[in-house]
Amino acid sequence: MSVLVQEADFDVGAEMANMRAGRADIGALVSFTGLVREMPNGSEMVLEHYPGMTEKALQKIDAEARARWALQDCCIIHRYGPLEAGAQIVLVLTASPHRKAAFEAAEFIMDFLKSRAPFWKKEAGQGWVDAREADETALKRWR
Amino acid sequence: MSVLVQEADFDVGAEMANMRAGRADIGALVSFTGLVREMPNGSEMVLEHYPGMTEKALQKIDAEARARWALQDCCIIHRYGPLEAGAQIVLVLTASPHRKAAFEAAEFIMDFLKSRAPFWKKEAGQGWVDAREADETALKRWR
Amino acid sequence: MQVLYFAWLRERIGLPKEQVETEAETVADLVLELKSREPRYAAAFEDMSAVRVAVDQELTDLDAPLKGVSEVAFFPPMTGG
Amino acid sequence: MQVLYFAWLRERIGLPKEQVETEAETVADLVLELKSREPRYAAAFEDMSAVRVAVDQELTDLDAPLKGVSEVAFFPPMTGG
Repeated sequence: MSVLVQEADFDVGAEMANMRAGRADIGALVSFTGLVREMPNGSEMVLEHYPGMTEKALQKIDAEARARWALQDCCIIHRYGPLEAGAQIVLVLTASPHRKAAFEAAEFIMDFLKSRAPFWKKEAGQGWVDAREADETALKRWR
Repeated sequence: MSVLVQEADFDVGAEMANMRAGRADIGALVSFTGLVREMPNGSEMVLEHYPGMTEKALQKIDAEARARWALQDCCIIHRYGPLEAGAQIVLVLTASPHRKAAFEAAEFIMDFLKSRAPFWKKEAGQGWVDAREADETALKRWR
Repeated sequence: MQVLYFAWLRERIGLPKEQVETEAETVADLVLELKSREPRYAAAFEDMSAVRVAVDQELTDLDAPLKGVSEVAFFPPMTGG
Repeated sequence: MQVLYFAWLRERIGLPKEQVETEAETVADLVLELKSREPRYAAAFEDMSAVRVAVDQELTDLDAPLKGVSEVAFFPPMTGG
Protein backbone atom coordinates (compact mmCIF):
# COMPACT_ATOMS: atom_id res chain seq x y z
CA MET A 1 0.00 0.00 0.00
CA SER A 2 1.40 3.34 -0.98
CA VAL A 3 -1.23 5.44 0.84
CA LEU A 4 -1.49 5.51 4.63
CA VAL A 5 -3.80 7.62 6.79
CA GLN A 6 -2.85 7.23 10.42
CA GLU A 7 -2.75 8.89 13.83
CA ALA A 8 0.77 7.60 14.54
CA ASP A 9 3.96 9.42 13.60
CA PHE A 10 6.12 8.17 10.73
CA ASP A 11 9.87 7.71 10.19
CA VAL A 12 11.05 9.36 6.95
CA GLY A 13 14.41 7.54 6.95
CA ALA A 14 12.70 4.16 7.42
CA GLU A 15 10.17 4.86 4.66
CA MET A 16 13.00 5.82 2.30
CA ALA A 17 15.02 2.72 3.17
CA ASN A 18 11.88 0.67 2.58
CA MET A 19 11.41 2.20 -0.88
CA ARG A 20 15.05 1.56 -1.82
CA ALA A 21 15.20 -1.97 -0.44
CA GLY A 22 16.04 -4.76 -2.87
CA ARG A 23 16.45 -2.57 -5.95
CA ALA A 24 19.15 -0.44 -7.54
CA ASP A 25 17.28 1.18 -10.42
CA ILE A 26 16.15 4.34 -8.62
CA GLY A 27 18.11 7.43 -9.61
CA ALA A 28 16.18 10.13 -7.76
CA LEU A 29 14.26 10.03 -4.50
CA VAL A 30 12.35 13.14 -3.43
CA SER A 31 10.64 13.57 -0.09
CA PHE A 32 8.31 16.25 1.15
CA THR A 33 7.59 16.47 4.87
CA GLY A 34 4.92 18.88 6.09
CA LEU A 35 5.31 20.00 9.70
CA VAL A 36 3.15 21.82 12.25
CA ARG A 37 4.52 25.33 12.57
CA GLU A 38 4.57 27.02 15.94
CA MET A 39 1.44 29.10 16.44
CA PRO A 40 1.28 32.49 18.19
CA ASN A 41 -1.37 31.28 20.67
CA GLY A 42 -1.27 27.71 21.80
CA SER A 43 1.01 24.97 20.61
CA GLU A 44 -1.34 22.25 19.47
CA MET A 45 -3.71 21.61 16.63
CA VAL A 46 -6.16 18.89 15.71
CA LEU A 47 -6.45 17.47 12.22
CA GLU A 48 -9.93 16.17 11.40
CA HIS A 49 -10.51 13.96 8.38
CA TYR A 50 -13.19 11.99 6.56
CA PRO A 51 -12.37 8.31 7.05
CA GLY A 52 -12.96 6.38 3.86
CA MET A 53 -13.00 9.37 1.54
CA THR A 54 -9.51 10.43 2.68
CA GLU A 55 -7.94 7.15 1.57
CA LYS A 56 -9.84 7.27 -1.74
CA ALA A 57 -8.83 10.86 -2.43
CA LEU A 58 -5.15 10.15 -1.69
CA GLN A 59 -5.19 6.98 -3.81
CA LYS A 60 -6.69 8.97 -6.68
CA ILE A 61 -3.94 11.61 -6.41
CA ASP A 62 -1.31 8.86 -6.18
CA ALA A 63 -2.73 7.13 -9.31
CA GLU A 64 -2.88 10.42 -11.20
CA ALA A 65 0.79 11.13 -10.38
CA ARG A 66 1.83 7.64 -11.50
CA ALA A 67 -0.10 8.14 -14.75
CA ARG A 68 1.57 11.49 -15.49
CA TRP A 69 5.17 10.68 -14.56
CA ALA A 70 7.44 7.65 -14.92
CA LEU A 71 7.53 6.89 -11.21
CA GLN A 72 9.15 3.73 -9.90
CA ASP A 73 7.40 4.12 -6.58
CA CYS A 74 5.34 6.63 -4.68
CA CYS A 75 4.18 6.83 -1.08
CA ILE A 76 1.83 9.17 0.79
CA ILE A 77 1.42 9.13 4.57
CA HIS A 78 -0.94 11.63 6.19
CA ARG A 79 -1.64 11.89 9.91
CA TYR A 80 -4.79 12.99 11.72
CA GLY A 81 -5.71 13.73 15.33
CA PRO A 82 -3.92 16.01 17.81
CA LEU A 83 -0.52 17.33 16.66
CA GLU A 84 1.95 19.51 18.52
CA ALA A 85 4.11 22.27 17.09
CA GLY A 86 7.05 20.73 15.26
CA ALA A 87 5.21 17.46 14.59
CA GLN A 88 5.19 15.78 11.22
CA ILE A 89 1.85 15.95 9.37
CA VAL A 90 2.41 14.52 5.93
CA LEU A 91 5.05 12.63 3.96
CA VAL A 92 5.23 12.31 0.20
CA LEU A 93 7.97 10.14 -1.32
CA THR A 94 8.58 9.77 -5.05
CA ALA A 95 11.15 7.60 -6.83
CA SER A 96 12.13 7.88 -10.48
CA PRO A 97 15.12 7.23 -12.74
CA HIS A 98 15.54 11.02 -13.19
CA ARG A 99 15.11 13.96 -10.87
CA LYS A 100 12.64 16.04 -12.88
CA ALA A 101 9.86 13.45 -12.66
CA ALA A 102 10.47 12.82 -8.95
CA PHE A 103 10.37 16.55 -8.12
CA GLU A 104 7.33 17.33 -10.25
CA ALA A 105 5.29 14.37 -9.04
CA ALA A 106 5.96 15.25 -5.38
CA GLU A 107 4.90 18.87 -5.97
CA PHE A 108 1.82 17.75 -7.88
CA ILE A 109 0.78 15.38 -5.09
CA MET A 110 1.21 18.07 -2.44
CA ASP A 111 -0.68 20.66 -4.49
CA PHE A 112 -3.67 18.35 -4.93
CA LEU A 113 -3.55 16.93 -1.45
CA LYS A 114 -3.68 20.44 0.07
CA SER A 115 -7.07 21.31 -1.36
CA ARG A 116 -8.54 18.02 -2.55
CA ALA A 117 -8.01 15.59 0.33
CA PRO A 118 -10.60 15.90 3.12
CA PHE A 119 -8.54 17.20 6.05
CA TRP A 120 -9.33 20.19 8.24
CA LYS A 121 -6.97 21.86 10.70
CA LYS A 122 -8.19 23.40 13.94
CA GLU A 123 -5.66 25.37 15.94
CA ALA A 124 -5.96 25.39 19.71
CA GLY A 125 -7.30 28.81 20.72
CA GLN A 126 -7.58 29.96 17.10
CA GLY A 127 -10.33 27.90 15.52
CA TRP A 128 -10.51 26.37 12.07
CA VAL A 129 -7.71 27.25 9.69
CA ASP A 130 -8.87 29.06 6.55
CA ALA A 131 -8.02 27.60 3.17
CA ARG A 132 -5.27 29.56 1.43
CA GLU A 133 -5.99 31.18 -1.90
CA ALA A 134 -2.41 30.25 -2.91
CA ASP A 135 -3.23 26.56 -2.52
CA GLU A 136 -6.12 26.80 -4.97
CA THR A 137 -3.96 28.79 -7.38
CA ALA A 138 -1.21 26.17 -7.19
CA LEU A 139 -3.50 23.62 -8.83
CA LYS A 140 -3.75 25.62 -12.05
CA ARG A 141 -0.17 24.81 -12.89
CA TRP A 142 -1.08 21.17 -13.54
CA ARG A 143 -3.95 21.69 -15.97
CA MET B 1 28.37 24.03 7.89
CA SER B 2 25.68 23.30 5.40
CA VAL B 3 27.97 21.88 2.68
CA LEU B 4 29.78 18.56 3.06
CA VAL B 5 31.94 16.75 0.50
CA GLN B 6 32.82 13.31 1.79
CA GLU B 7 33.64 9.73 0.86
CA ALA B 8 31.43 8.31 3.63
CA ASP B 9 27.74 7.53 3.23
CA PHE B 10 25.11 9.77 4.86
CA ASP B 11 21.89 9.14 6.80
CA VAL B 12 18.96 11.12 5.36
CA GLY B 13 16.76 10.56 8.42
CA ALA B 14 19.50 11.75 10.76
CA GLU B 15 20.21 14.84 8.65
CA MET B 16 16.50 15.71 8.66
CA ALA B 17 16.22 15.22 12.41
CA ASN B 18 19.26 17.42 12.80
CA MET B 19 17.68 20.19 10.75
CA ARG B 20 14.43 20.02 12.72
CA ALA B 21 16.07 19.79 16.15
CA GLY B 22 15.24 22.54 18.63
CA ARG B 23 12.84 24.47 16.42
CA ALA B 24 9.18 24.34 15.43
CA ASP B 25 8.98 27.05 12.77
CA ILE B 26 9.65 24.84 9.73
CA GLY B 27 6.54 24.11 7.66
CA ALA B 28 8.08 22.29 4.70
CA LEU B 29 11.11 20.05 4.45
CA VAL B 30 12.15 18.79 1.02
CA SER B 31 14.87 16.23 0.40
CA PHE B 32 16.47 15.08 -2.81
CA THR B 33 18.60 11.94 -2.76
CA GLY B 34 20.55 11.00 -5.87
CA LEU B 35 21.40 7.30 -6.18
CA VAL B 36 23.70 5.18 -8.36
CA ARG B 37 21.51 3.38 -10.86
CA GLU B 38 22.35 -0.17 -11.85
CA MET B 39 24.49 -0.22 -14.96
CA PRO B 40 24.24 -2.77 -17.80
CA ASN B 41 27.92 -3.74 -17.49
CA GLY B 42 29.52 -3.69 -14.10
CA SER B 43 27.99 -2.52 -10.87
CA GLU B 44 30.39 0.12 -9.64
CA MET B 45 31.37 3.63 -10.48
CA VAL B 46 33.93 6.10 -9.24
CA LEU B 47 33.17 9.74 -8.62
CA GLU B 48 36.17 12.02 -9.09
CA HIS B 49 36.11 15.59 -7.81
CA TYR B 50 38.24 18.71 -7.49
CA PRO B 51 38.99 19.13 -3.78
CA GLY B 52 38.79 22.76 -2.80
CA MET B 53 36.83 23.93 -5.81
CA THR B 54 34.02 21.44 -5.08
CA GLU B 55 33.33 22.93 -1.66
CA LYS B 56 33.48 26.46 -3.06
CA ALA B 57 31.12 25.63 -5.92
CA LEU B 58 28.59 23.98 -3.60
CA GLN B 59 28.79 26.85 -1.10
CA LYS B 60 28.14 29.29 -3.92
CA ILE B 61 25.07 27.32 -5.06
CA ASP B 62 23.87 27.11 -1.45
CA ALA B 63 24.30 30.88 -0.97
CA GLU B 64 22.50 31.60 -4.24
CA ALA B 65 19.54 29.44 -3.18
CA ARG B 66 19.35 31.16 0.21
CA ALA B 67 19.40 34.55 -1.52
CA ARG B 68 16.58 33.63 -3.90
CA TRP B 69 14.21 31.84 -1.50
CA ALA B 70 13.16 32.35 2.10
CA LEU B 71 14.94 29.25 3.38
CA GLN B 72 15.19 28.52 7.09
CA ASP B 73 17.96 26.01 6.47
CA CYS B 74 19.66 24.23 3.62
CA CYS B 75 22.12 21.35 3.48
CA ILE B 76 24.12 19.76 0.66
CA ILE B 77 26.10 16.52 1.08
CA HIS B 78 27.95 15.09 -1.93
CA ARG B 79 30.03 11.93 -1.90
CA TYR B 80 33.07 11.02 -3.98
CA GLY B 81 35.13 7.88 -4.50
CA PRO B 82 33.93 4.37 -5.40
CA LEU B 83 30.16 3.87 -5.28
CA GLU B 84 28.16 0.69 -5.87
CA ALA B 85 24.81 0.41 -7.64
CA GLY B 86 22.07 1.55 -5.27
CA ALA B 87 24.43 3.75 -3.24
CA GLN B 88 23.55 7.30 -2.25
CA ILE B 89 25.51 10.00 -4.11
CA VAL B 90 24.04 13.33 -3.09
CA LEU B 91 21.62 14.78 -0.58
CA VAL B 92 19.96 18.18 -0.76
CA LEU B 93 17.72 19.28 2.12
CA THR B 94 15.75 22.51 2.16
CA ALA B 95 13.54 23.91 4.94
CA SER B 96 11.05 26.74 4.58
CA PRO B 97 7.77 27.96 6.11
CA HIS B 98 5.97 27.07 2.84
CA ARG B 99 6.35 24.23 0.38
CA LYS B 100 6.88 26.20 -2.82
CA ALA B 101 10.17 27.73 -1.67
CA ALA B 102 11.46 24.42 -0.31
CA PHE B 103 10.66 22.56 -3.56
CA GLU B 104 12.03 25.24 -5.88
CA ALA B 105 15.24 25.74 -3.93
CA ALA B 106 15.97 21.99 -3.89
CA GLU B 107 15.40 21.76 -7.66
CA PHE B 108 17.53 24.83 -8.26
CA ILE B 109 20.40 23.42 -6.19
CA MET B 110 20.28 20.08 -8.01
CA ASP B 111 20.12 21.75 -11.43
CA PHE B 112 23.20 23.84 -10.71
CA LEU B 113 25.08 21.12 -8.89
CA LYS B 114 24.65 18.74 -11.86
CA SER B 115 26.61 20.87 -14.29
CA ARG B 116 28.43 23.44 -12.17
CA ALA B 117 30.04 21.44 -9.36
CA PRO B 118 33.30 19.71 -10.35
CA PHE B 119 32.38 16.02 -10.19
CA TRP B 120 32.96 13.41 -12.88
CA LYS B 121 31.49 9.92 -12.98
CA LYS B 122 33.38 6.95 -14.39
CA GLU B 123 31.44 3.73 -14.77
CA ALA B 124 33.31 0.45 -14.37
CA GLY B 125 33.75 -1.06 -17.83
CA GLN B 126 32.04 1.91 -19.50
CA GLY B 127 34.35 4.87 -19.09
CA TRP B 128 33.52 8.47 -18.32
CA VAL B 129 29.86 9.39 -18.25
CA ASP B 130 28.90 12.03 -20.81
CA ALA B 131 27.23 15.21 -19.66
CA ARG B 132 23.50 15.25 -20.47
CA GLU B 133 22.13 17.95 -22.72
CA ALA B 134 19.02 17.95 -20.50
CA ASP B 135 21.11 19.02 -17.50
CA GLU B 136 22.41 22.08 -19.32
CA THR B 137 18.89 22.91 -20.51
CA ALA B 138 17.53 22.63 -16.96
CA LEU B 139 19.64 25.63 -15.92
CA LYS B 140 17.79 27.97 -18.27
CA ARG B 141 14.68 27.79 -16.13
CA TRP B 142 16.40 29.78 -13.38
CA ARG B 143 17.61 32.75 -15.40
CA MET C 1 -29.27 8.42 3.06
CA GLN C 2 -26.39 9.09 5.44
CA VAL C 3 -25.44 12.80 5.72
CA LEU C 4 -22.06 13.72 7.23
CA TYR C 5 -20.72 17.05 8.49
CA PHE C 6 -17.10 17.98 9.15
CA ALA C 7 -15.13 20.78 10.84
CA TRP C 8 -17.19 23.91 11.59
CA LEU C 9 -20.23 22.51 9.77
CA ARG C 10 -20.21 19.61 12.21
CA GLU C 11 -19.90 22.06 15.11
CA ARG C 12 -22.71 24.37 13.90
CA ILE C 13 -25.10 21.55 13.15
CA GLY C 14 -24.09 19.80 16.33
CA LEU C 15 -23.59 16.27 15.07
CA PRO C 16 -21.13 14.38 12.86
CA LYS C 17 -23.72 12.43 10.88
CA GLU C 18 -27.39 11.58 10.62
CA GLN C 19 -29.77 9.44 8.63
CA VAL C 20 -31.93 11.64 6.38
CA GLU C 21 -35.03 10.50 4.52
CA THR C 22 -35.50 12.81 1.56
CA GLU C 23 -37.03 13.12 -1.87
CA ALA C 24 -34.50 15.79 -2.84
CA GLU C 25 -33.24 15.30 -6.40
CA THR C 26 -29.98 17.21 -6.09
CA VAL C 27 -27.58 18.29 -3.37
CA ALA C 28 -28.94 21.85 -3.71
CA ASP C 29 -32.46 20.57 -3.03
CA LEU C 30 -31.21 18.69 0.04
CA VAL C 31 -29.55 21.85 1.36
CA LEU C 32 -32.81 23.82 0.96
CA GLU C 33 -34.72 21.06 2.73
CA LEU C 34 -32.26 20.97 5.66
CA LYS C 35 -32.20 24.79 5.95
CA SER C 36 -35.98 24.88 6.23
CA ARG C 37 -35.91 22.36 9.10
CA GLU C 38 -34.03 24.16 11.86
CA PRO C 39 -32.02 27.37 12.40
CA ARG C 40 -28.76 25.46 13.00
CA TYR C 41 -28.88 24.14 9.42
CA ALA C 42 -29.79 27.58 8.11
CA ALA C 43 -26.75 28.96 9.98
CA ALA C 44 -24.41 26.22 8.72
CA PHE C 45 -25.50 26.57 5.08
CA GLU C 46 -25.80 30.36 5.12
CA ASP C 47 -22.84 30.94 2.79
CA MET C 48 -22.66 28.04 0.36
CA SER C 49 -19.50 29.45 -1.28
CA ALA C 50 -17.72 28.32 1.91
CA VAL C 51 -19.15 24.80 1.73
CA ARG C 52 -17.81 21.83 -0.24
CA VAL C 53 -19.75 18.66 -0.92
CA ALA C 54 -18.91 15.02 -1.54
CA VAL C 55 -21.37 12.45 -2.82
CA ASP C 56 -20.48 8.83 -2.08
CA GLN C 57 -17.00 10.06 -1.07
CA GLU C 58 -16.30 11.87 -4.37
CA LEU C 59 -15.95 15.66 -4.47
CA THR C 60 -18.75 17.19 -6.52
CA ASP C 61 -21.00 20.28 -6.53
CA LEU C 62 -24.53 21.39 -5.65
CA ASP C 63 -25.96 20.19 -8.95
CA ALA C 64 -25.06 16.56 -8.26
CA PRO C 65 -28.09 14.22 -8.44
CA LEU C 66 -28.93 12.14 -5.37
CA LYS C 67 -30.66 9.18 -6.99
CA GLY C 68 -29.12 5.94 -5.72
CA VAL C 69 -26.71 7.79 -3.46
CA SER C 70 -25.97 6.42 0.01
CA GLU C 71 -23.67 9.09 1.50
CA VAL C 72 -23.54 12.89 1.23
CA ALA C 73 -20.97 14.97 3.12
CA PHE C 74 -20.70 18.72 3.74
CA PHE C 75 -17.50 20.43 4.86
CA PRO C 76 -15.43 23.63 4.49
CA PRO C 77 -12.60 23.99 1.94
CA MET C 78 -9.92 21.48 2.82
CA THR C 79 -6.75 22.43 4.72
CA GLY C 80 -4.62 19.30 4.88
CA GLY C 81 -0.95 18.79 4.16
CA MET D 1 51.48 28.19 -11.75
CA GLN D 2 49.83 24.93 -10.75
CA VAL D 3 47.93 23.23 -13.60
CA LEU D 4 45.41 20.48 -12.74
CA TYR D 5 43.71 17.90 -14.94
CA PHE D 6 40.62 15.83 -14.13
CA ALA D 7 38.76 12.81 -15.52
CA TRP D 8 39.77 11.86 -19.09
CA LEU D 9 41.99 14.92 -19.41
CA ARG D 10 44.01 13.62 -16.47
CA GLU D 11 44.16 10.18 -18.09
CA ARG D 12 45.23 11.46 -21.53
CA ILE D 13 47.86 13.80 -20.18
CA GLY D 14 48.96 11.17 -17.70
CA LEU D 15 49.19 13.22 -14.54
CA PRO D 16 46.81 14.95 -12.12
CA LYS D 17 48.80 18.16 -11.78
CA GLU D 18 52.05 19.85 -12.62
CA GLN D 19 53.94 23.07 -12.03
CA VAL D 20 54.05 25.11 -15.26
CA GLU D 21 56.26 28.14 -15.85
CA THR D 22 54.63 30.22 -18.55
CA GLU D 23 54.35 33.70 -19.99
CA ALA D 24 50.89 32.93 -21.42
CA GLU D 25 48.50 35.83 -20.98
CA THR D 26 45.25 33.91 -21.24
CA VAL D 27 44.01 30.35 -20.76
CA ALA D 28 43.81 30.01 -24.55
CA ASP D 29 47.50 30.95 -24.82
CA LEU D 30 48.38 28.38 -22.17
CA VAL D 31 46.49 25.67 -24.06
CA LEU D 32 48.40 26.52 -27.27
CA GLU D 33 51.68 26.39 -25.38
CA LEU D 34 50.89 23.01 -23.82
CA LYS D 35 49.68 21.55 -27.15
CA SER D 36 52.95 22.51 -28.81
CA ARG D 37 54.92 20.70 -26.12
CA GLU D 38 53.95 17.06 -26.50
CA PRO D 39 51.43 14.92 -28.43
CA ARG D 40 49.58 13.90 -25.23
CA TYR D 41 48.60 17.55 -24.63
CA ALA D 42 47.63 17.97 -28.28
CA ALA D 43 45.40 14.88 -27.91
CA ALA D 44 43.81 16.09 -24.67
CA PHE D 45 43.10 19.57 -26.00
CA GLU D 46 42.08 18.47 -29.50
CA ASP D 47 38.40 19.41 -29.07
CA MET D 48 38.18 22.40 -26.76
CA SER D 49 34.36 22.39 -26.91
CA ALA D 50 34.61 19.31 -24.65
CA VAL D 51 36.92 21.03 -22.17
CA ARG D 52 35.95 23.26 -19.26
CA VAL D 53 38.35 25.48 -17.36
CA ALA D 54 38.59 26.87 -13.85
CA VAL D 55 40.99 29.61 -12.80
CA ASP D 56 41.75 29.77 -9.09
CA GLN D 57 38.85 27.36 -8.54
CA GLU D 58 36.24 29.50 -10.33
CA LEU D 59 34.64 28.33 -13.58
CA THR D 60 35.61 30.58 -16.44
CA ASP D 61 36.48 30.42 -20.15
CA LEU D 62 39.43 30.42 -22.53
CA ASP D 63 39.66 34.23 -22.58
CA ALA D 64 40.39 34.42 -18.85
CA PRO D 65 43.64 36.28 -18.09
CA LEU D 66 46.37 34.46 -16.17
CA LYS D 67 48.12 37.39 -14.50
CA GLY D 68 48.47 36.74 -10.78
CA VAL D 69 46.77 33.36 -11.05
CA SER D 70 48.08 30.45 -9.00
CA GLU D 71 45.88 27.53 -10.17
CA VAL D 72 44.37 26.57 -13.53
CA ALA D 73 42.33 23.40 -14.00
CA PHE D 74 41.11 21.61 -17.12
CA PHE D 75 38.31 19.04 -17.10
CA PRO D 76 35.35 17.71 -19.11
CA PRO D 77 31.76 18.92 -18.59
CA MET D 78 30.73 18.03 -15.06
CA THR D 79 28.57 15.00 -14.26
CA GLY D 80 27.88 15.12 -10.53
CA GLY D 81 24.67 14.68 -8.60
